[in-house]
Amino acid sequence: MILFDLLFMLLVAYITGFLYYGLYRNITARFQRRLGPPVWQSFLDSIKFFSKEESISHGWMFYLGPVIMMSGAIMTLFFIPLFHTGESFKGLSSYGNLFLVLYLLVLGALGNALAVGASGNPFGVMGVTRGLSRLFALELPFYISVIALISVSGSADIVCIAASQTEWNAFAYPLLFIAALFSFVGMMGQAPFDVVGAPVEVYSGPASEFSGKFLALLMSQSAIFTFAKLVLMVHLFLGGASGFVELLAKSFGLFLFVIAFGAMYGRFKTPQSIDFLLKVPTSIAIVGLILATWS
Amino acid sequence: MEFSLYGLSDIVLSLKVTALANFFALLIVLSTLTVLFIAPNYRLKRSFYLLFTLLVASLFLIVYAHDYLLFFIGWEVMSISTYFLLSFTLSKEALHKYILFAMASALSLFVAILLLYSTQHSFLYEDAKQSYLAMSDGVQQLFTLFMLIAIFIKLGTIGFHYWLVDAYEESHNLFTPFLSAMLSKMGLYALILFVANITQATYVLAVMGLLTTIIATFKAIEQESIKRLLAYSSIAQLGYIVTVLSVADGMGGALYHALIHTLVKLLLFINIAGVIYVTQKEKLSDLGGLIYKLPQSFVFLLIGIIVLAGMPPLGGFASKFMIYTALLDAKYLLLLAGVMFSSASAFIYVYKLIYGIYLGHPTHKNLEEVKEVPWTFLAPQYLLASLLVIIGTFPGLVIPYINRILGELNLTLLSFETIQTLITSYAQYNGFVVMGAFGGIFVLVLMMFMLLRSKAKKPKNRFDIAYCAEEPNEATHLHYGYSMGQELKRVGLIHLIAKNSSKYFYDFLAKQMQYFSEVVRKIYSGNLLLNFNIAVLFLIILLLWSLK
Amino acid sequence: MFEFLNQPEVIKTIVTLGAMSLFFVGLFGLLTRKHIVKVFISIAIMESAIFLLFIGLSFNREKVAPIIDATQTQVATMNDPIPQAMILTAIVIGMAVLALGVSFAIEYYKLTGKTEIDTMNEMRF
Amino acid sequence: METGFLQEQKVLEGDLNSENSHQNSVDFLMNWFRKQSIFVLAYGTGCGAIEMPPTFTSRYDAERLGIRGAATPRQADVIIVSGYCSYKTLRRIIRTYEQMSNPKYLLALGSCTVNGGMYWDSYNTIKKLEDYLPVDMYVNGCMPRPESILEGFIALQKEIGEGKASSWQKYEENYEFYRKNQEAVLGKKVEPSYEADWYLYEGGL
Amino acid sequence: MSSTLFIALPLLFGFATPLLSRLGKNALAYTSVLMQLSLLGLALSLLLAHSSTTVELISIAAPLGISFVLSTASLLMVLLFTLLMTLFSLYYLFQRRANAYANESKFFTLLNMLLAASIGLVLSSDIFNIYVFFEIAGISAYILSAYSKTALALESGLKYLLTGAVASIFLLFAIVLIYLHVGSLNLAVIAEQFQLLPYNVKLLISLLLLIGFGFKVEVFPLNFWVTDVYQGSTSLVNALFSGIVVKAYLFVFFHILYLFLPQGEFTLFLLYLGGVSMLVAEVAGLRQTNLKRLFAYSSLGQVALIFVAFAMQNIQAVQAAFFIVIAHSLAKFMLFLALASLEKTEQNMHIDRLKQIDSPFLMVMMFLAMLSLLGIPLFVGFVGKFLLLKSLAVEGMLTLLVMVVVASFIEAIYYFKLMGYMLHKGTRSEKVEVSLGEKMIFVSLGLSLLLLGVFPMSIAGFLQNAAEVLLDQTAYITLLVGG
Repeated sequence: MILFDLLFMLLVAYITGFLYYGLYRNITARFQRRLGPPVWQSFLDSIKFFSKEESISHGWMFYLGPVIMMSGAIMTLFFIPLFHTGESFKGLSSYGNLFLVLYLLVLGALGNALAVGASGNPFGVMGVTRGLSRLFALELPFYISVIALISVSGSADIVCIAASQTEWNAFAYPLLFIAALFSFVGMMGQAPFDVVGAPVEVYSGPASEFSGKFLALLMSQSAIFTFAKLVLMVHLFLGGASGFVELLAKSFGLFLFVIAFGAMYGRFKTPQSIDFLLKVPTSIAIVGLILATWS
Repeated sequence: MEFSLYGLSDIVLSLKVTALANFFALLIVLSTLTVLFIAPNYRLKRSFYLLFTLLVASLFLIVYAHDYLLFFIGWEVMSISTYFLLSFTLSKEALHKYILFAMASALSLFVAILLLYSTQHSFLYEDAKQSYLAMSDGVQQLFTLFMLIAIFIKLGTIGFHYWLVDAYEESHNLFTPFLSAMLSKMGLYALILFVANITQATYVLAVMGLLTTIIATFKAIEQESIKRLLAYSSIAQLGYIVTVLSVADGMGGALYHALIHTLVKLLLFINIAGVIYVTQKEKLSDLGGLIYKLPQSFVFLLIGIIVLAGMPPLGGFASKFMIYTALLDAKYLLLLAGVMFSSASAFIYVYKLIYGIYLGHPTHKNLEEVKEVPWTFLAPQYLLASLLVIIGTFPGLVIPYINRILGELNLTLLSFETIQTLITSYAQYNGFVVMGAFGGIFVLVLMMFMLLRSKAKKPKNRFDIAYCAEEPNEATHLHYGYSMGQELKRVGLIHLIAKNSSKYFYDFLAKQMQYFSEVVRKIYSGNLLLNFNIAVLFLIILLLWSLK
Repeated sequence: MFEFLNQPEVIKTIVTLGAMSLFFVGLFGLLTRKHIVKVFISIAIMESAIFLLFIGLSFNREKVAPIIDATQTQVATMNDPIPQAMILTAIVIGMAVLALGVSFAIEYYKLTGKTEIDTMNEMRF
Repeated sequence: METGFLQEQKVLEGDLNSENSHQNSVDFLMNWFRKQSIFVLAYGTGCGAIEMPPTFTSRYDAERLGIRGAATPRQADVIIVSGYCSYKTLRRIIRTYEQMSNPKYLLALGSCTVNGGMYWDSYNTIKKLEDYLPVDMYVNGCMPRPESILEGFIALQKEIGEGKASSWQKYEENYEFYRKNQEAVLGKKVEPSYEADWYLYEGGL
Repeated sequence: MSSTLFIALPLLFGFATPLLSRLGKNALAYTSVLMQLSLLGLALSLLLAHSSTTVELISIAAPLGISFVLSTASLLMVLLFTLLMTLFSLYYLFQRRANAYANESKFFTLLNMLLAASIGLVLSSDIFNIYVFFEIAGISAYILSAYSKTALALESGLKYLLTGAVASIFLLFAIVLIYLHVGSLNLAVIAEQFQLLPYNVKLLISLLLLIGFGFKVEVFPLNFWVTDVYQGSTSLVNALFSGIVVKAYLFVFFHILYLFLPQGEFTLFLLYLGGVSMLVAEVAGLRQTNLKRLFAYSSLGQVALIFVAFAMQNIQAVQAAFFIVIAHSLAKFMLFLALASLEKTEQNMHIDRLKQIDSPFLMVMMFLAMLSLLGIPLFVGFVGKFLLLKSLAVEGMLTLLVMVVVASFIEAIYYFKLMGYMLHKGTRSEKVEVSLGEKMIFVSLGLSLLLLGVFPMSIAGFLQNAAEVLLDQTAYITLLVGG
């Protein structure tokens, strides 16, 4: 039964993720006053890369990198419940907790970073460096918000946090939400925090050495991972979800906001983004935490 | 076992086997055995082993002592034997730095225990609390100050770590694992005794711990020498423990993390020792691309850094989880955020470490000819890595033992159901499921991935990389990431950490001391006339003073 | 005319004042003179001051010399012999020390040509 | 009735979906996917590169056809040789081409790639790209407007869909020929110093 | 009779040296060893047979006489002195540095005078005798200091002599005042009547005694000569100065102090004087590069530590003081002998030369001595320092405790600097040969440091007894006067 659940979750995440990605490209195109590709274009891209005749592998660590990243994404997905009510589609969330999920969020990226290092491509490592440098600043406001939520709801279990919201956390603790959103934009790889894979500057960064099926796997994991992150945010701040419609609506709304945000802003340099994240969102988060837990 | 010392009936000393002592003794045995395993690779003098034995004996004395006098004796003997052990490789300056801090630590411990003795006339741990309470407020603060200085120097808490980094960097590769795994743990043991028996200096520990973790992490990111990097990492890891000891129920997490840190630092330093043994290079900028030459070592370092970074599913996450929930329980939320922040920053140096050594391109010709390290290096790594994996899979395995210690210290026990799970009031974590799920998913994805039609082909040489259509060659600078983190200095807040160093403070202190000495020794000018005058002046002052 | 001088109190005062002024003369010399021989002389003056003080204060005109013979058997009427013995010893010792010091000074002068004690600071700090 | 670029889109898509033959179903499927998704290496080799940005951005929006840029040769399907090609550039083009993974396609712009064009007597440009690398599609014009480039892409997509665009196989089969020509221009110690790996293939992982 | 022997025998031997030196080339060295051994044996036999304090009187007339008191405390000092002298004679025998002391017989005369005077100081119960021994010790020390007749040696001799002369004047002044007011020279009698004197007289006498002895016990503003003397004298002689002479002065000063000097605020003043001396000495030594002078500063610090311990005036602290006396005597003796062994070519060693010297044995021995001086556990130095600090803590003198600890830390700085030089990795050019006999002496000294440190209980009872006796004022008075 649980296997069925997991499989279903994976399927939903895969489809929704690619759908969202298609929509993302489409909507971004509209922002830029162009038509944009069809909604399933990302899916087509990934299948195309899967079907490449050959792909270059720089040894076993390189080979395993995308696999680890994929496993990390799937793990993240499995440890986040789809719905906070009912019995089904909880995944493995009862065996884990929010701290675990916070770490799983970076597990895949780190695994992949090893592969990038093993490839020997300096541009890839440059991208990884940027990513890691940005990572801690990115996480800090998010951590603070999450800690505040855990403390307020009295549990580090995602289901409990989602269920404990009488009104949405986003409205109950707007400052925390705003701070977490900044981080979330960065986690989604959106401008202004998208310096990691900047194609013109660092040759598409960590991905620069991945070809063929490796790239395809990365694309698929990105889709799944995006969905997982959205679900996490929905559970933490948007009152959770008890059905597919609610989940999709909330997550898509969030997604729409993120891409709109990304489409509107230019790109920060690495030190700029760290500086910004350490100053503005972190301050907001700290104020939010104090307001939320002051009693 | 109680007895008196020096034929003085008023000093009662005692050796006692407690669960806490056993815990640390176990770590000592483990460290000693693993370290001795790699010893045959080095040609060491007999005096080295003699001193090492003395050191281990003093560690046991520290651990099993049940009063502060024996503890202090062990502490001093440890410091001195370490001094002579370090003297085999350390430069004069580093050695001097080490011993000055060690002496400062020992002497402030001495003052502290004497203050403790002054009220109840007992050195025993049981009486420590009463002795402390019997002091006046000012003396209490003085006592806490001296005690914490002693402990912080041993732990290398930030501000007191000036000696530690150089000592780690220059110490013998055989001795570094022991230094990091055991000697700093003795500081921890002292801190645990202090917190459990006397008083929990909450704010001091919290602030110092947090500063330590954050500053040391960013300092570690800057380093280019492997051992320096790991030294700062040690400091940061111990900072977590100091932080968690500041809260009421932090002891469990602290002990857990102490165990994990001992294992992982042994693993990492032995691994590094192996790499240095085969390559003779100690700088990240001189290494690189060793992954296919030393595949086993690579895997062990990988396991090590996963644990160090606190990533699930290995043991590192379990201990971090305990620390986090302890802080959460105490509602030290910003502290928790700070700790998690530094934990996230640790990813950078962890990656830098593994990249600089194993990934990327070899920076020297002779790196392409090295062979896998001898089995004597690998065998202890197998042991330690499997221990870490087992603890990661069954994180509840050590809880009963920790509970026994906590029970002995009259602290709240950790909840325990099965060996697979860690349960706290906030959440639970099932290591077995996480490990199983990760393993299962990984294998499934890998299998499906391998079944794909697309051929994975291997480039003929390592220069076949996407490099903006240019053709790199031997002379091209391709090993990039070893200087990772330098750009962080452009961020104002981090620049502040990178720019400042306790070095400046201690240099200033030393300079002032020298000036002072220069002034004072002018008294001994060799001019009798002057000195007779001084003497008579002294007499006159005395007369006036007594006639007042 | 100077009969009052025979009173023991007056004698003791004079001796005390005289010895003390001598002592301070010596002390002054010790503290201000640089020449080694002058320093020795100052020391000798200080010593003599103390000898004078002691002898002067312990000597009693009423009593006789402490020599026990057929006529003198009453110890109570004798002067105390110990101060004199002590001072004799001290004079001998002081003499020896001064002689030794002068011999050192001569040897030192032969080697270095220095006579002032404030320049004898080959060893310092 | 759509107007403007929406109408154009319809026309182009209609052209794309023409039927093809002589492929088994797996190949057909694969080729269909490849046709729908084309990653073009963002590498301006000559003067014609100036026409590429408008092609890919809002005005002409190649992405609606599934055509988008890729930064590295590892991820690209198509490389565009945009106009004249000096020896110096050729060296880079060859390296980049060999780093792309199969299947890969080469699109040549302008007359210079056909016969040297106005550089027919230049001492340092090649005259005929076909001698050095296999070309799937030429787009004429000096320079071709973005419309023409899109036209060329659509034609390429059509060929891919029919399984006809197989220049990469041609390159592998006639490697000695191409190699000889390359060495004739670039010298015996021709870069890339590594050998084309598939040529001495040793097996993958 | 036996306690007189301690003074008579060395004096006898000392004045017989010109005759003995005629007997043969090494006769003097051997007979000296024999003589010292017999003294040591005598002291040991006294220790074994000893039950209570004994008084010995050399009578002149019925009320007058010179009395020696052999108590546990003074026996301890005598034992220490004879032991060190024995080792010194043995070292001299083994080292064979005849050329450094061309006129051996004179040298031995002076040595024995020094020993006799030191023992005399410890044993005398008569304040004028103390003055006489004070001077004898002084004179022999001046000559020993200037013995090699180089410019430095003469300078140090002169300085020593001048300060000694001034000190003796002050002491004599004090004695004169005491006699004028009390009418007796016997310590016990003085002690009985001293408290009855007017305040101003007591004060003046105390200050004069403090100044007189202050020069000799090396407290802060009066210790300026010490470093020069140590630097100018040979290391061999320094070993005796720091091992024996200072200890004798310290002992007698505090003996007198306990007996009749005012208590209370004065004691507190002495304590802080000791603390300040220690700090000043250690700070001044911090940048010293001349080894002998460095050890002199260290001696100043250690002596100040003993001063503090004695000034505490309770049994535990005095016991601690005895421990430190033993520890410091043995360790400094060892260090200076080691320095003498190293100094074969050059008299004034710069610390840089420690990098050149290739003699692992001497290095290890010096490590042992230094660690003991620093008060590292397992060495006897620790026991003394620990007991002292413990009693400071118990008395609540926290400022002083911190002062002592800070001074110890500063001492550690320069001692570990020395060790750093000794552990310096690099080529070592100067090989120093150490003969088997010398090795035996060093090993026995080092072992005694270690053994006493590990098993201090073997002597702790004896020392405690000594401390009790030394502090017990009434017993001393009844013994001498009432008995």
